[in-house]
Amino acid sequence: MEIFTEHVNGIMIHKITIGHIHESGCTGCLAALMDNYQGIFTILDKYADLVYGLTLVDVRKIPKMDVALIEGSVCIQDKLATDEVREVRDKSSVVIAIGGCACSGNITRFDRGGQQNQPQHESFVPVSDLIDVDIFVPACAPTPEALRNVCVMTYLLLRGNDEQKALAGMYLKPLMDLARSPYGSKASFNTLMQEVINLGLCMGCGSCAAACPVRAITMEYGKPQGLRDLCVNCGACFSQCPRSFFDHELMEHHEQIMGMLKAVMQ
Amino acid sequence: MNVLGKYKSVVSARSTDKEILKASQDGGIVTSLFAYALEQGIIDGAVLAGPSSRPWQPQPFVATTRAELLKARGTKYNICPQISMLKEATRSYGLDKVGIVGVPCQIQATRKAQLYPIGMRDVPDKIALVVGIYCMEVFPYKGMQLIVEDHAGQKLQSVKKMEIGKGKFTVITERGNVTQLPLKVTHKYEQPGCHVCLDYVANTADVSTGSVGSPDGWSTVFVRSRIGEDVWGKAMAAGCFETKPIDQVKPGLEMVTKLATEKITKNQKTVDERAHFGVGKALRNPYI
Amino acid sequence: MGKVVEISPTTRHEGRSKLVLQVDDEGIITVGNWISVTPVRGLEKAVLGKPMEQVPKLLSRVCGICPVAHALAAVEAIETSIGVEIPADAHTLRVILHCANRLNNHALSNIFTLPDLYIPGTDRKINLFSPEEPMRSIARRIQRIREIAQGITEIAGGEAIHPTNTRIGGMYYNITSRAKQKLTDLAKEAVDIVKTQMDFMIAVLRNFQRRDWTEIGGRQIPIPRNLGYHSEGYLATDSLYGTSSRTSVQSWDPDHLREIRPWNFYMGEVTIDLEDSTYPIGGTTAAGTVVHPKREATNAIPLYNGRPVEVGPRARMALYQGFNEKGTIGQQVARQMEYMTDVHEILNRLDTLNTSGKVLTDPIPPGDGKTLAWATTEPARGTNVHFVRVREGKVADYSMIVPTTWNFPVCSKALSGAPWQLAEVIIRGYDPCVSCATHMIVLDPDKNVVAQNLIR
Amino acid sequence: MAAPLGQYKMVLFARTTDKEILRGAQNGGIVTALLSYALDTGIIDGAVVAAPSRSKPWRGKFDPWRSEPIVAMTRDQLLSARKTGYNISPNVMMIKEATRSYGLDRVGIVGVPCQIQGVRKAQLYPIGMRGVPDKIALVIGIYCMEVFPYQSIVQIVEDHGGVKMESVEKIEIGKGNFTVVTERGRTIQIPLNETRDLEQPGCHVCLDYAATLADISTGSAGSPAGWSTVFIRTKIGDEVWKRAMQAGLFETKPIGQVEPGLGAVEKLAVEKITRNKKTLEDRDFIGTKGLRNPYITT
Repeated sequence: MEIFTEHVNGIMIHKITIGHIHESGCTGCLAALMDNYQGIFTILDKYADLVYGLTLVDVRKIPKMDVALIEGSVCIQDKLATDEVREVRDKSSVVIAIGGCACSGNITRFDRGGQQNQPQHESFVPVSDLIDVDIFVPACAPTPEALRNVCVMTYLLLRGNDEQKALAGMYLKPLMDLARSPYGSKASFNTLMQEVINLGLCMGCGSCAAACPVRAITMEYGKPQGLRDLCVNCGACFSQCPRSFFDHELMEHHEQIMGMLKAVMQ
Repeated sequence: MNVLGKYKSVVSARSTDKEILKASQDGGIVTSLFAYALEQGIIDGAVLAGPSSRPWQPQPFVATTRAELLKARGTKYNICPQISMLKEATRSYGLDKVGIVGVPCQIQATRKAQLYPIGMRDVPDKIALVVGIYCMEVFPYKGMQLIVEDHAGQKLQSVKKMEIGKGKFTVITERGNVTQLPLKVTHKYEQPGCHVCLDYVANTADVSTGSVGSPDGWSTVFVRSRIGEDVWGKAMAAGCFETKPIDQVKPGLEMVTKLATEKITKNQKTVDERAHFGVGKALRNPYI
Repeated sequence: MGKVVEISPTTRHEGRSKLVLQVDDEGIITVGNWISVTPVRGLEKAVLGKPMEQVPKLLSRVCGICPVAHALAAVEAIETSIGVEIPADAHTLRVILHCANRLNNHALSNIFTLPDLYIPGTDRKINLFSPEEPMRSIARRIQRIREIAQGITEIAGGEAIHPTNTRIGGMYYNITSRAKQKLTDLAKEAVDIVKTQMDFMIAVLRNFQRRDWTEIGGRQIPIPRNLGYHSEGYLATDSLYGTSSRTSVQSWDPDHLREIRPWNFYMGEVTIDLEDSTYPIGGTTAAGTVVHPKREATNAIPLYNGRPVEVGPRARMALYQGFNEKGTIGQQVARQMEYMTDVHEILNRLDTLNTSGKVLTDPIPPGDGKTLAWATTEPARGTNVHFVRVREGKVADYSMIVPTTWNFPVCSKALSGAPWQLAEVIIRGYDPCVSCATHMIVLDPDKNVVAQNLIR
Repeated sequence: MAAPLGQYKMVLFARTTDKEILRGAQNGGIVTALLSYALDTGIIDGAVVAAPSRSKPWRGKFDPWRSEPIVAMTRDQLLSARKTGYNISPNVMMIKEATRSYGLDRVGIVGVPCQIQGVRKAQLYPIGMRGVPDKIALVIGIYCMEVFPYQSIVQIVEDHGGVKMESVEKIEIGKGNFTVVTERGRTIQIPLNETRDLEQPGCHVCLDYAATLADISTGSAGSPAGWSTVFIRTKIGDEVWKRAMQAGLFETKPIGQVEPGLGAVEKLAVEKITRNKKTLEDRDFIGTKGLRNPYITT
């Protein structure tokens, strides 16, 4: 079974339904998805119908959908928000938390209420604290490529043939494990320390320093130094680190997978 | 377990560029390949390990001219966080076709940045040439300083070249004296992160090169990916390298396989031991 | 007596808001309440006590489509409070970054509003996601403009969404000459595409203006001549970039700023008694629901000289270029005209940029906590004001008045006189960003007036 | 449900005989009188109390209704802390500092039930409270139904009440109303269901109304205007109360005689605990997974 084929024939064009749900985020994640530019048209032409997304379409009630992209953390003092999150879990088969807020709380971890006009809005939790989330796409803002890869692989997981399902499962497994791990929803530079450096896994490659969206990480004598007073808890450093998760067999076929992803987007 | 990874061809090679060969670690493969690629516009810059304010401490930098490339020659054997400059190369440096050289873990990081670009927006498609170098282990700067200044009794500032090979850690100074240490002495200073590494010859690079398996002054070069094959082919056509078939040189591919097997077996054992490091508790294993 | 209808949530803009409208018997809005229902992340409270270097990075994340506006306003306000000057090349990079983000936002606003408009000479609305022509080529052109704008933001700002290159005292990296070449090429390509898009948009807007009805939920709704007219004033602090409390010529006076809470502006408790299930898509709120706008609202109400003021492209063009068209169409036309300003400003600034110049000042004082400084930037949606007091490197006080916060009360006034089905078309004229607008607390207004309820 | 009013040796109505204290007191002046007596007699050498904020200006001025903990070591300081503003004053914050730069050895503290829980935890689990457990000499609790963030108080008084903060004389919560009395004599009553959502969310999981862990706890509930219902709970509380009584510090009335009596206190306690227990249960179904419940139920 050659699952790492580059050519794309045999993908049945049988669209899935996809929705974007905006909780307490800043729409940066939706902007990142839209920053696939022409790729968005390929996805919407061939693979997915956008059935919900207040920012893009006029649908006002959440319909049933195959894949729900949730952006933003959830204010547990806002009944509308908590009800909506439960409704999304109920109505979608795959729930993907996109961006730092939905995955690990991001800047809303610092919120503590006391502000007009609702001083009691003080507690914001990542989505996976309230419902089971299937896949995480961390980082603030998530990258268009990461969102595209996850969307394509999720499509293959749902509609691909056996080989494609196997490949999609392999690719998505670490992001699914992250969604269920004890540290996934609490990711910050701390996680990089506690789950990589303190466990003797860091080899000073610098991936974290490059991935950090607030330049909180510098490399000192070959090891990351994270300014906790700059970190926004987005989880990019931990997830980008090759020693957070790494699948040798998958990565050895990087050329074929990159090729396949490019072909899918033509 | 194919310890050498997938490759399209392997050959013993040496650069034909005298200037590069003057101060290269072995066959001058990396510097020549990048010099050629830069000239031909295959890449418009490369992330390399260049000099820093401290002697023999490398610092990643973005080289966009031949002169800058030459500054990065010679292995430093201590940690150089290459990937920390990978994104910046596409940002304030404005590059669109980025070359990068790295040890196997850094090549793995590069491929992860392409496949899981969690924090690497607009980097995946801008990586144009990935050159890997063999690596048995890497020392933190202070560890390497200790080896050279205490065990080898040399001043870091006066060291001209360092080599690890044939079971020896060799230090050569500017004024020509040579000190050799048994590798056994240096093991405890190795970076712990290296002890879980299961890749000796940069299996996922486009082209990977190292001294092992080839005679002195030559390098054993694996051509692995389509890009690697394409760039290596053009460079060969342009006469950048002279090559010998790998089976006609001593000690040949068996030595590479031997060392690779040795490293991967040793480290796999470490990975397995970590599974029961505590009492009924494991240290987290990043590999799926 | 009229009825009350509620459109919740409103669509095709950033964030979550809703409309509670009192309408007369013909369905014409008499009193419109447009309120934000986005939970209050309370970032102005969250930054209190935090090191000043972190604050711009946190506040950039108030909004994901206009992050540069907040990052720059925060950085400039803090620099004004601690009294530090930044090198000229750093300022040049900031202006380039600012214009690129505006360019992206103007293109985004086209994506939000085009589905309301018609292809000139036809009765077909413009669905940007449909693959047929001419929709697809319009959509490709908009995405190409965004690609260029985000590309420039990425190079000059370090990241397309949430800039990483800005810092207190200037920037982290100056760009290389090659990067400058790349930016120049991108901007040059943008000049023509942007001109085409501007002309196209203005043609479509004028066509909509000449129409006498628009189809909503299967019915033809008459378009009033004075769609979105209001008689409030305008506010703009600069025609392009922004100002601060240390700018020599002051273009506005914060002392005339009054802030009241929604309690004194919006309706009290009302029961919805007009329901329309045909309103696209999914209908309006069920009759019988009891809503309480002034308690549910999460935005607050800034008043300038005691009146709401409109901010945004039209306000800038009116105050600095004598633009005098009123109403929603006038607003949208002014927005399209600003396309040209952004692109040409980028090109001019690139010429003056010295890529080997210093971009960071040194040293950076910690601030004595005495000066309550403010800085404004003028992003796509209007005047964005940040107030700050920094003491010993920590933020002691922080407040923001975000463009859409200014526009919430004005737009509520502008709703009157239009059929309720067009209320969303009017609010889209302001290209609202509601997650931003949910950020405004009263900083130093001991002159706060407990206004009588302005409307009843 | 465990006894809603907790363990106590004695409960009675009381009022201080100290006229100066009584004048500005919230109810019977019990707290201020007890602390100032204890200060004079050396039972304590200082007390953590909630006073009008001096360090946190709001809108450029120090709003007396915004409270902040201070370590009071003189009678005047105690007098400045008489009125309650119903907004959060993090008293336990100062309990360690009292034993450090303030140099106290016998620390008194007054607090709402959650703060008293904090003090007792500091004594039993002094994870970060070195030297504090043995220096706590007198713990006085006050009854509490809920507390508001400061901005909520501003919003209730100025919007719902239509009154400027500067002109408020007294704030009182009781009998279903949030009552604001202005200096020029106007009284405004705002029904509590109108202010419900502006309460501090943390209060909605609190299962203690009458400060059951305090040495002595007091509050207006159940007692006539100008009096307080006082529970004497611990050995220390008993000793201090007896000495104060011998010194003629308080007038008292037995609990049975005066309306509305202990029943009113119990009713409020049961109402609060029941409502908050329900919130705790609801928190298990906010999503499909529950939110963490801090209370250990053996």
